[in-house]
Amino acid sequence: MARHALIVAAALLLGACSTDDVIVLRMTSWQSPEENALDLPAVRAFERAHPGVRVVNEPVPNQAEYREKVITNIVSGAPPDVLLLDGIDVPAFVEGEVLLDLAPFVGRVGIDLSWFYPNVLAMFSRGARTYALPKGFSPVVMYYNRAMFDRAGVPHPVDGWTQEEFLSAARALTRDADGDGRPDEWGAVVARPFYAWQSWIWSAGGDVLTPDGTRASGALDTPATDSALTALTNLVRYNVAPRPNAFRAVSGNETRLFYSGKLAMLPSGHWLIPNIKRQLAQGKLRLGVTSTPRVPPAEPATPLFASAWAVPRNTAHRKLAVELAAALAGPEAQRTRLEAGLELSAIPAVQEEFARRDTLGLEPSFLRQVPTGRPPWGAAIARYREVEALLPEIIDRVVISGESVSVVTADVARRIDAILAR
Amino acid sequence: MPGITLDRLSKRFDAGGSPAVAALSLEIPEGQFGVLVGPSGCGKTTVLRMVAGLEAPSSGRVFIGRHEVTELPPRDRDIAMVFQNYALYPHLNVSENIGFGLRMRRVAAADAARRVRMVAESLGIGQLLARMPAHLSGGQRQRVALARAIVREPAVFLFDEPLSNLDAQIRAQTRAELVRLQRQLGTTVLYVTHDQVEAMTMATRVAVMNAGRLEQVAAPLEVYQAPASLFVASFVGSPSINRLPGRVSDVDGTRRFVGPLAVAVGAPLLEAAILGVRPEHLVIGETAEATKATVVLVESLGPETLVHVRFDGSEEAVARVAGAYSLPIGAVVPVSVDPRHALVFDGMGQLAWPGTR
Amino acid sequence: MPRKTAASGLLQLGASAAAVAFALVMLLPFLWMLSTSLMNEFEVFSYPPPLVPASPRWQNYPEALSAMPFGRFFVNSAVLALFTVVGQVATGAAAGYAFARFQFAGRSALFAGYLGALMVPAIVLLIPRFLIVDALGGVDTVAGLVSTELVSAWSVFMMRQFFLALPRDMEDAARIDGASEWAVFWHIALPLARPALATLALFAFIDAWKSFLWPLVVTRSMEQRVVEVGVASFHGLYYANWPYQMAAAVTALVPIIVVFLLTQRYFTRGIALTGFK
Amino acid sequence: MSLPPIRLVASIVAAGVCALYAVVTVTLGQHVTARVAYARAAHEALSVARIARTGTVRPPLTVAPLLSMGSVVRVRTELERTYGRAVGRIGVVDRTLILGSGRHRAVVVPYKDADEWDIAGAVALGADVLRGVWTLSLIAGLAAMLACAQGVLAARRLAAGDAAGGHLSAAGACVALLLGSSVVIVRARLEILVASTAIGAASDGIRRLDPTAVPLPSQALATIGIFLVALAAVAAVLASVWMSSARRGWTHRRETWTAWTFLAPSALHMTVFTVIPLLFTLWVSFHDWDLLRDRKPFVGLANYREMIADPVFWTALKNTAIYALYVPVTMLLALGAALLLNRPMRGIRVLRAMVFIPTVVSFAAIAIVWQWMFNADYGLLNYILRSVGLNGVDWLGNPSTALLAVMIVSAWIQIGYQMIVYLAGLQGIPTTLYEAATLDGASRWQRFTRITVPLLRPTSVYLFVTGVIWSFQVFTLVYVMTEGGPVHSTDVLVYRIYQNAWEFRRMGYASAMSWFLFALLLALTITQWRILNRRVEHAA
Repeated sequence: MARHALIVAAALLLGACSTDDVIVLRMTSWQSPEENALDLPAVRAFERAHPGVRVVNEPVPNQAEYREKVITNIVSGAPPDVLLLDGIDVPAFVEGEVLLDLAPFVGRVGIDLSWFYPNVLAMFSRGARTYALPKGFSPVVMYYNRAMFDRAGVPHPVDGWTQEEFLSAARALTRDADGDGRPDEWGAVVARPFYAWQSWIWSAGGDVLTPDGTRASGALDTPATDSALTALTNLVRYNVAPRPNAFRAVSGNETRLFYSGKLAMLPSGHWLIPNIKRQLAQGKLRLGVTSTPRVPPAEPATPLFASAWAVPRNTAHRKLAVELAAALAGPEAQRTRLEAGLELSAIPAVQEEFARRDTLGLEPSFLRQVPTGRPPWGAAIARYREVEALLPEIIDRVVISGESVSVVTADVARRIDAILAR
Repeated sequence: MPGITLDRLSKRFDAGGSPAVAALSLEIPEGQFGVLVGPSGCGKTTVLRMVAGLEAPSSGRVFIGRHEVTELPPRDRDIAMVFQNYALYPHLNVSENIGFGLRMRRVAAADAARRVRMVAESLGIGQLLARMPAHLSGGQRQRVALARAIVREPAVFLFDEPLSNLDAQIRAQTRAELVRLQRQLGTTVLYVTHDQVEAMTMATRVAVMNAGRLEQVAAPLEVYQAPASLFVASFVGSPSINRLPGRVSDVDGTRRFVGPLAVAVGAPLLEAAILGVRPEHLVIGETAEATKATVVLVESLGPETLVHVRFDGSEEAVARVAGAYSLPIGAVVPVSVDPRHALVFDGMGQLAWPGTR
Repeated sequence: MPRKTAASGLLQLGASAAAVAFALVMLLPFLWMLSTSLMNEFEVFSYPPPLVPASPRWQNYPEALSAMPFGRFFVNSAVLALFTVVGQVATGAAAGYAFARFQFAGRSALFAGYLGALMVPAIVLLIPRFLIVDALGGVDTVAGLVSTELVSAWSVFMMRQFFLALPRDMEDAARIDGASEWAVFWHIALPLARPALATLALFAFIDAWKSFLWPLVVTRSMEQRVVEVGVASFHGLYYANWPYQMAAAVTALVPIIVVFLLTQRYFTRGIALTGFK
Repeated sequence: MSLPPIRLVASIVAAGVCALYAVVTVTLGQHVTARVAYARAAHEALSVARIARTGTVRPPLTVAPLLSMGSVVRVRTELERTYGRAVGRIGVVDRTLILGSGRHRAVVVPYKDADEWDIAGAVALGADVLRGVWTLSLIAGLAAMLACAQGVLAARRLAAGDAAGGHLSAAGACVALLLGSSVVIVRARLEILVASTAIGAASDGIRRLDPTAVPLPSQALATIGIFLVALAAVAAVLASVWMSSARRGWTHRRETWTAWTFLAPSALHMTVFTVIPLLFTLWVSFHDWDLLRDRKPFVGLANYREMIADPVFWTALKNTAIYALYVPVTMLLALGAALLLNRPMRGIRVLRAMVFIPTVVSFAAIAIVWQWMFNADYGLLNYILRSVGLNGVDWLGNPSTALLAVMIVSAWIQIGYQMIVYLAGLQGIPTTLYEAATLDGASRWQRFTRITVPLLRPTSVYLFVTGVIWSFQVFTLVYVMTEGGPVHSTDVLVYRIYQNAWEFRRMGYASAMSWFLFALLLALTITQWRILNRRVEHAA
């Protein structure tokens, strides 16, 4: 009896191998349909190269819901085979031992890690291990409206300009067009989300955390950071930036003001472009890109926000999954993705070639910002989301509640220390 | 046709509160028209609902015929009930309303339809079968409710104040009709009402309830003539019985009630007693034991006249006098009691003379 | 009486005017939505915002709806809604009736338990629920999608309150008429509760139609997605196509409005209840 | 008399319940046994892999040894031959893992090829049948059978009026059921222990063999099973107590029975999809769990302590309480709307639909639209304020008005919903009451206060209680509109919970806050309930 049972078992096992069952690979990402469509050629090519394999694409539009979905899947022990990983999630995923180290395998699927920007790849690597293959990234830069500058007779900013120059430009660009006593064209803006002002702090020689990433006091409450924050929040006090409000950034006023030519300068990433690509191409909007203004002797520095394709350690199809991740992060796929204008390619060769073809004049400027890029704290510290959630409070309390910068930063630093010490 | 027997039936709604019905025993023999009468809130509807099985008794037993049904659900008790507000199913038409019980009992559709039609015709609502209850008058609804009860040919009918929602004229007419119907079907009836007129006119057996207890069970006339208690005496009859406080003592060797009125009685000696006299037994006119009283009000009803008088001790009484009778207000008249109809109640309100049964 | 009629007529007119005004105020944000759905992608970024599009861009609708398999999404949502409505109406009515009508052992404790179920934020139940559905093999299936939605404590509570307000005499009459408890429920209580059932069905439908996170988490492939997820898809992390999103959102409203208009006659025309105490 | 049928039904039901319990127990026992076998196989496979890597053993690459019970086998060549598909198929087959049937079963654990690149083979292990844990399963089954018999006996005796005998048998049944349950629980614990040893070894560095490459048979299923069994035991205890209570009559028992049949579907569903998850959440609240790790270290009350010490938590609680104030206001508006729209009037259906639309618009669209309504310079609200001579307000830029703004949107959403409930409630009021009141000379206002308001009380109670509960759970709106800002002025409790659970991946802390919210709402609702009911009594 026992033998018979096992013969049946073996037959099941081996017989299954020879049937025409399709292997299903699941990939997931946070991508709008437009973005997701750009990955499809690479996916289709992969499917053609692997008959019998079907890739089920599970894009989730928003990053919040994406997180919920992926984590739920991981908890239940069945994560997707390939997933898109944000730089900010790397520490937690690595510490949670969720991801497969791709370094031993990439060579066999035709990927050379030296292709990638080292400072981008570094975010997804720990020592010799590489946990994900970058698909693209963006520095935070200062966009400016060329038309507004020209109209106000202000010279266009150049890379490496200072916060003083920035302030005087902002003063010159702010005006009350309809004469109601309130400005309706603004020179600058103070955004609450931290990603928009991290480079401002860095470029002034300040930071939110100490270099080892264990404390905020000693970084957030230093004179350099304080004066950078004072200069930032003073933009509202000097009436060259509109008062910030709490509406979520993605649909916030700043973007609308900037798109409508009512705001001359806006710190943001490459992701600003897709919404206005047509207007740029038609010349309805003339933009320039430059570095975040600095406070000498500090040099401009900007965070690089990147995402990458990763493979969970417990995928049932390790080889196929790595091959798919490689296909999605390969030069061909990155070239296609660039058309969306969402980000820079993580492969310098691809990005430089694209910049040469660029007709809007923006891409070379972006390329110039890359060497000033640093991994954001999120790529290094698992608790960074909690830290970042506290930081808009600084803007709120200084600008809206009128507290002094040093008091607020000291308080916030204390709370961040508590979080990091936990 | 079985009768109804209640054996020490009690109902207590709150664990700590006073019982709504207390150890009530009652028997309605087979084929009788039993009326449970009492003021509102006395527990009579609760009794009816316990008989119906809609309310579970806290203790005691209910028998229909020789079967104990205390634990049976309503549908197994072979009863029908007419509710005070008729409780017609608003979403079913008249025919479906009447036939609902048959449908629940899985009577064949054709048979059911025939019976519904027959009952409806006999109650004169045959032309209403397709109507919805909302489009019926009060009297028509009442008939539909009746038809719904009759059509099932139950062993027992239960009525919960079925006439109280009708206007006076239809009420009198329906009263007679119900009695006729009951005599014709021979079904045992338990009928609950607060209206003593209904009780007196319809019942073959009247049970008077007060505060959850049974005061008296008897034939209607007996209840009237020999009420077991002051409560029954007061509850039955209109105008109500005259109640005159006094005492029973021996005066000159004869046992007498002494109060506003004096009358010879056979009651035991009582320090506190109440003389109960029906208005028609209060005599206005000179007799041997007449007492003077002042006329305070005269109500002429045509065939009879009600004379309200006040005694010295400010007690009042009503006398019923046949025919038209004219007296000026304030006139002083002699008043006496027919000793054959004098009732004496003790301090607890129990009949002391001429003797309870 | 002509004076009284005139006064009451005036009152009626005033009430009607108030009703119209109120409805319009409530509708304002929606009108803005409608207007946005007809703008071109750049118009929505204008500051100050235009109230109406310079020229209505009707093709937003076909373009938005063909950007994703919306036909498929609508079918999925309809299936989810159908199961949800049937499940919640059936279980809600039965349980609500039991709580309103029966005196039974453990009633108050159980009711407290049902009420308690309302008090747990659904977001923390996501993982355990997903684990259970996964263990039962329900991930990425219709069964798994609808399983958690079949019963809702809200509907039980709502039906209980409705039944409490209904007179019991008809039910007693039916019991006397020989109906079993289930027959009383089915033939008498349910028909009388039709306004409540219609309301419950409407709410269950809306709940199902608007549900977002659970369908997103428990389904995998694009083919299993529901309308609400489709609508949200136009609002990516970086790229928001608001006219498309508004067009999809407006379209997604249509079935709900239809269901609303269909069920309205039930919850706005009560059954004429006879013989109330 | 019809007592015999009742007795029969009671017997059948009791037998059914107990038989079901027996089946569940035994099935669960088998399932658990299988998991233990898997864990053991994984463990053994580890040692094989260790040997294979050091090259000391070169097992034959044939199928034959696979067929010998209890031996460990590699089937590398066969799998290599059909490489790509085999890999996929193993994944699927191994999800079920238990091969064979009845007493005869084997467990297959996959392992990686020499480059850790892909699944290259499998280790098969025959399970020891009728030994070890199997005997426990047998005990559970026997206990269940015993419970079954005793339960039937108890039911019969009670039905026959022998309360004492019924008590005795019921107690026996309870003991048997509890015995069965505890056996299952003990077994489950044991099995989890063994499984975790195996997995622990794997993550210790022997990456070649990776039992986690294919997930274990669901641990969740075992958990559910345990809960179900525990629940069955509790239910059995309750049922026995109930059946043996001679205090109440059969009428009461029948009513209880009927009520439970009405409630069973929803109660069962609630148990599986709400109670069990809730208990899971309670368990998590005493642990530290970042979702990505398997480890969930026990931290005792630390999460609760942190919650109490966190000032932002109290701010969020305060905001939540203030936010809930919008409920009564909305109810008044909704009642007004319902009364206005409960009249025959041309186009009334469309008007109702117009009021109702906000309830059904998706949150994403709501957020975008209201952003403009609240815009300080061009928003409609400020336009209205200015047109009546007031100053405009920077609704979302000002901590003192931001919460009010969220409340306004909530009211806008909820009015349509509450109006519908009120409309349905109004239908329950018989027109005859109004007619009677009109005849009695009651004015319009009197009819409203004396008839409409009291008779709508159950509806209002429903709306108020659920409204407050709902308002304490608000989160999506805050999330899409303000993310809690500015300066935490719109930070509410469930947003804190959400953020901690999903953004910060602190499920333990989030669960602790959830349980706090749960307890708070429960207390609040009970208080409301008492007050509302007292008022009902006064009114009556």
